[in-house]
Amino acid sequence: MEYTPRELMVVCAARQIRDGERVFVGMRLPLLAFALAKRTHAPNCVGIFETGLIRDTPARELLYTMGDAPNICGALWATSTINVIGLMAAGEIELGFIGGAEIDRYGNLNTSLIGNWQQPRVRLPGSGGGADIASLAQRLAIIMPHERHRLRERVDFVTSPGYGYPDEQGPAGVAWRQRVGLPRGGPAVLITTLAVFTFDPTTGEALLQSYHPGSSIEQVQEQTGWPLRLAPDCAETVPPTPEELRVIRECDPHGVWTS
Amino acid sequence: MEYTPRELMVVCAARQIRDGERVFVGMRLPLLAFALAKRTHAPNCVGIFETGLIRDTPARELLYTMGDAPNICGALWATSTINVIGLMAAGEIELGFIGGAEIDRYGNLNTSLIGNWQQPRVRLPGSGGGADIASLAQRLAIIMPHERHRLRERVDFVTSPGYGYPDEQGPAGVAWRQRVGLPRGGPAVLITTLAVFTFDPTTGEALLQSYHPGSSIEQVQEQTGWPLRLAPDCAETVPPTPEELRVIRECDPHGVWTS
Amino acid sequence: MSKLLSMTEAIRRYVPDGASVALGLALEPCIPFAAGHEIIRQGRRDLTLIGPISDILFDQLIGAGCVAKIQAAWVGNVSEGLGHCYRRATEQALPRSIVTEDHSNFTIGLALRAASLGAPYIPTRSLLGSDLPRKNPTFLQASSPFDGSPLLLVPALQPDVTILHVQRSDEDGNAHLWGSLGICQEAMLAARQVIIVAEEIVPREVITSDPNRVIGPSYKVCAVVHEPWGAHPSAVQGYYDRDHQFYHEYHTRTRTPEGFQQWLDEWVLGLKTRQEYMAKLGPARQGALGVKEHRYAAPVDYGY
Amino acid sequence: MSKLLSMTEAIRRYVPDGASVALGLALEPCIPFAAGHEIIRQGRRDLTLIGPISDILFDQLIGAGCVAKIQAAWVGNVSEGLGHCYRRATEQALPRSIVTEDHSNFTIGLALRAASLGAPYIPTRSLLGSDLPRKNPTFLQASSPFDGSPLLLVPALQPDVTILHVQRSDEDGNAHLWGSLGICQEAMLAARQVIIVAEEIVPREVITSDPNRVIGPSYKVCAVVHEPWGAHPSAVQGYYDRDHQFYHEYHTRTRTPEGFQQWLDEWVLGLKTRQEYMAKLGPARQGALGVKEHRYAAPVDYGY
Repeated sequence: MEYTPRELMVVCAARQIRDGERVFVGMRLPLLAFALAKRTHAPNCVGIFETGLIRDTPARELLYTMGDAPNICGALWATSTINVIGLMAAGEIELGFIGGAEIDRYGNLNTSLIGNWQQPRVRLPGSGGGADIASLAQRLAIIMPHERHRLRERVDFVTSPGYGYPDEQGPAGVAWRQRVGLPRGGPAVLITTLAVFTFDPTTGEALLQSYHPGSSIEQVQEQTGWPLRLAPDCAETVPPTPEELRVIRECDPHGVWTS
Repeated sequence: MEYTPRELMVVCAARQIRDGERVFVGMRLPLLAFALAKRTHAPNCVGIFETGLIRDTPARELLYTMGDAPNICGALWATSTINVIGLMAAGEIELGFIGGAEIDRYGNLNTSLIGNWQQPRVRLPGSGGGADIASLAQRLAIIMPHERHRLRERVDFVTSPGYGYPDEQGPAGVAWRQRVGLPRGGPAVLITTLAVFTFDPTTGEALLQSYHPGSSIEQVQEQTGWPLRLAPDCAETVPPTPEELRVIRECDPHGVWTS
Repeated sequence: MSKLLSMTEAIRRYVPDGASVALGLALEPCIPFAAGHEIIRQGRRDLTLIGPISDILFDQLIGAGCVAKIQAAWVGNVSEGLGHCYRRATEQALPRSIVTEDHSNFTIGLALRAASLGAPYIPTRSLLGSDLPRKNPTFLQASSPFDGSPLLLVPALQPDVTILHVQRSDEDGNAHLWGSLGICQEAMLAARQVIIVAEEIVPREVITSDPNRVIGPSYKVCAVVHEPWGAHPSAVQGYYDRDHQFYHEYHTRTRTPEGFQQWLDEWVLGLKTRQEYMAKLGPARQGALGVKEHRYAAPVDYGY
Repeated sequence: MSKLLSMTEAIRRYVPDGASVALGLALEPCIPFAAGHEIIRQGRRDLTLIGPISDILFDQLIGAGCVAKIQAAWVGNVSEGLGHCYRRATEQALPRSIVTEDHSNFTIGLALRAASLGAPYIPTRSLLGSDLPRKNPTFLQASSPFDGSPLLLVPALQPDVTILHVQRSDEDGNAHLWGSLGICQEAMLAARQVIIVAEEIVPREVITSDPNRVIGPSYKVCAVVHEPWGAHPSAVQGYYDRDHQFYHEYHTRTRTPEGFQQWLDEWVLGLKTRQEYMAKLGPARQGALGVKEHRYAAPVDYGY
């Protein structure tokens, strides 16, 4: 069955959601991933949205923004933004999704600016809730287009902390997060248009976990700004099942987010 | 016209409310004082209740507690306790009312315990919102029965800070409040069953402002645990007007709080 | 998934000896008396009670010997004054000694708010110069790192379980609360687990029709108990009024330990369930407290 | 006392040059576009804009040269991506340079929450290790006085004026807001003054029938503006849907300064009032965005 790169990304994202988990859902593809997981392997997952919403059912219509009217109707709770991010700060959210313009080998994300801090070449929109999700969720899933200028050795600005950097006080990874005072978390997975990466928590480095059907390790390396390290069980990404594709296309029949 | 001591106290309390002010209303007599002020000289005052309410009309029935159903109906806002005390912390509440079991010459109030801190002779209920009101309102009005064991040279425990005490760093009064870090405020008036005291903000000391009809300076002194200082214009308390009494009796027809 | 349990079962499972329990959080209304009475009947011990102004439920739990520690702003009888059991416990260690960590209404709310935000503490200028910070060892006085001014740091407080009495809930614990709110939401968000006691169990659609009125996330709810009149003698807006006379009788009858024990036997230990309690209260008294005039909220359209 | 004013008068009186203005606080819905457009028409200068995720209203105010500083978590076009005017201002100082103090959604909410509690700051562990605290000079990194752990201290932020678009208000500014709330309440409580823009002006009794739904204290409200469709192209739950196409067109047309100027002439400067704007939008488009299916909240009884 044919599918688009974004459909595969939605499938990979949905597979990160375990049944019963509380998931901080971001915009666009994560909205679809939540809906897909909910209707397949994770019927008891709960979605939290930074506009102040909690849902245990997907919205009945395609969402352009998480504050759209269909996302309010049927919500279990509609409250203040700091109430829901507060739950995450208190450690109650298992998984968070974010995107980014740039990422580096340690999973640090940049959505703030490219170039010089004071006089940036490109000013990006900023954190939104991204830096909060990266700081506070128990596990982080990152979704991005895979282009060489986006997957860099080191980002110009760390908006959303991943596993930091090695420095005189110790390595990157979980140790770095503890050093700077982050309470938990760190990137669990990076899902791109070409591949899926996991992370080695002791070094903080991205590991190529799988390359998408039609891609290859070589092609992924070509589009990645750091020398790849492979996960021991690196393999081809398991493609979407017909059932997964059917659900995605029910949610986004016109391919607004997945074409 | 005959009136009870408590009716006079309600009248004295109501007179503290200026038109248009935001008033943090306590239990019992202040509930009546708010209603009286509202219906007489301060039609635009607004009442704030620590259960999380704002009203600009008195409740249509007598209240036993500020959380009673008639106090909710007709409220302008029913919200969280910390939202309304937060407004006071931010400096937005002009006047607050509290009561107390004990007070001293510097307006420090005790509602916590009598005797030894670790093994008190009498354990009182505690602060409630009293310490917050005393700390955070722009002006504080205190209402108490006048008995010698209640108006003491020094209280056993300062629950709600008044003007503190003179110490090696300076005098009591506004200077003390600044020293300890209180953002504003201090007792403006103490209304008792026998008298009305105001306070000298530079020394923090209570001044006998007026003695109630039927009482006298001597009688007040007898029931007061510190040597009285008189306000320059100390005089007899202006008795309730018939109109004031009429309104109070409409609000509390059976004398639940005023008999 | 239904979380409906009997009160007996909910208390047995989720309020163990030694637990910290937040209750009576709406201040005077919606006090979960039925839950408190079941705690007493099950002989729970060494509890820490957390609350703002707490009314006579705290006094009863203290008198029954369930309590080791109080973290609250006020303990007594709101419309009558002192709480006799609280006095006996703190003055004479009867039936046992209790530790009190005194708060104000603001600081207990801030402590729960801090926990709800995952913040280790919230700073305030309230209570500076009061003796409360000197007596309560959980507070810390410090200077502001911004301008050096004195501050009171109120540390986050996370109850093991928060018990909330609400007007209506679905079986999963999605609940509507209205009227006086006090620090109910802060205590729900701060808690590890929540027991919802509801006047009515309603279909999920009733709750989701108005998600702004929901008190907090149902994933925190471990038990939902259907207990009509479970907050008597406190009020529940739209359901029944406060029974002022009941507070007065309690105040009068509990002046002595013997009087308290008789009261407890009569109203708690001698009754197995809330149904028996309500039968004892009688239909006339219920009728007198019931709603005389409905006052419905203006319609709100969530449509699109 | 009625505080009803025209939008022109409300902006003239309460949004002076140099003011700090919080708006767009419900995130994507209820953005006060009509108020923003009037600010542009009156040529206001040197404003500080405060918000969480901010949608294209911030971009428009920046492009029109009204803004000196941004204190926000995100500036762009939520459904389309980047904001072209924001990029031109920050990259090329066109039409002028602006200062940006970057927040996250949590920290901007905490900053307003701190102000609402009279707290000088609220500590958090969010953003530790991020470069945001290094770039935003208002943040302070410090150790917890309780356990020495690293903390980010988010200082209180008090807007001069908060502009809220709501479903309904009375003439005094007692207002009901429902649906997505974002950080509206925090921003209202933190602000020195508040402008309420309402779809409907209703009698006081409609508001007081449901005091739990009121967004904040009306004594803070300096002006109430009756402006139906005043939030278009954002959504207002129960009134109209989000006009996604409008955001797309804005994104496409504003890629160049000339394109932005044409768009601004057409949709803001060339129109005197919101009525003219709505006439230009046309009844067909309004109809397409209107409510197709009403979904009323379940009844709530405040009676006793």
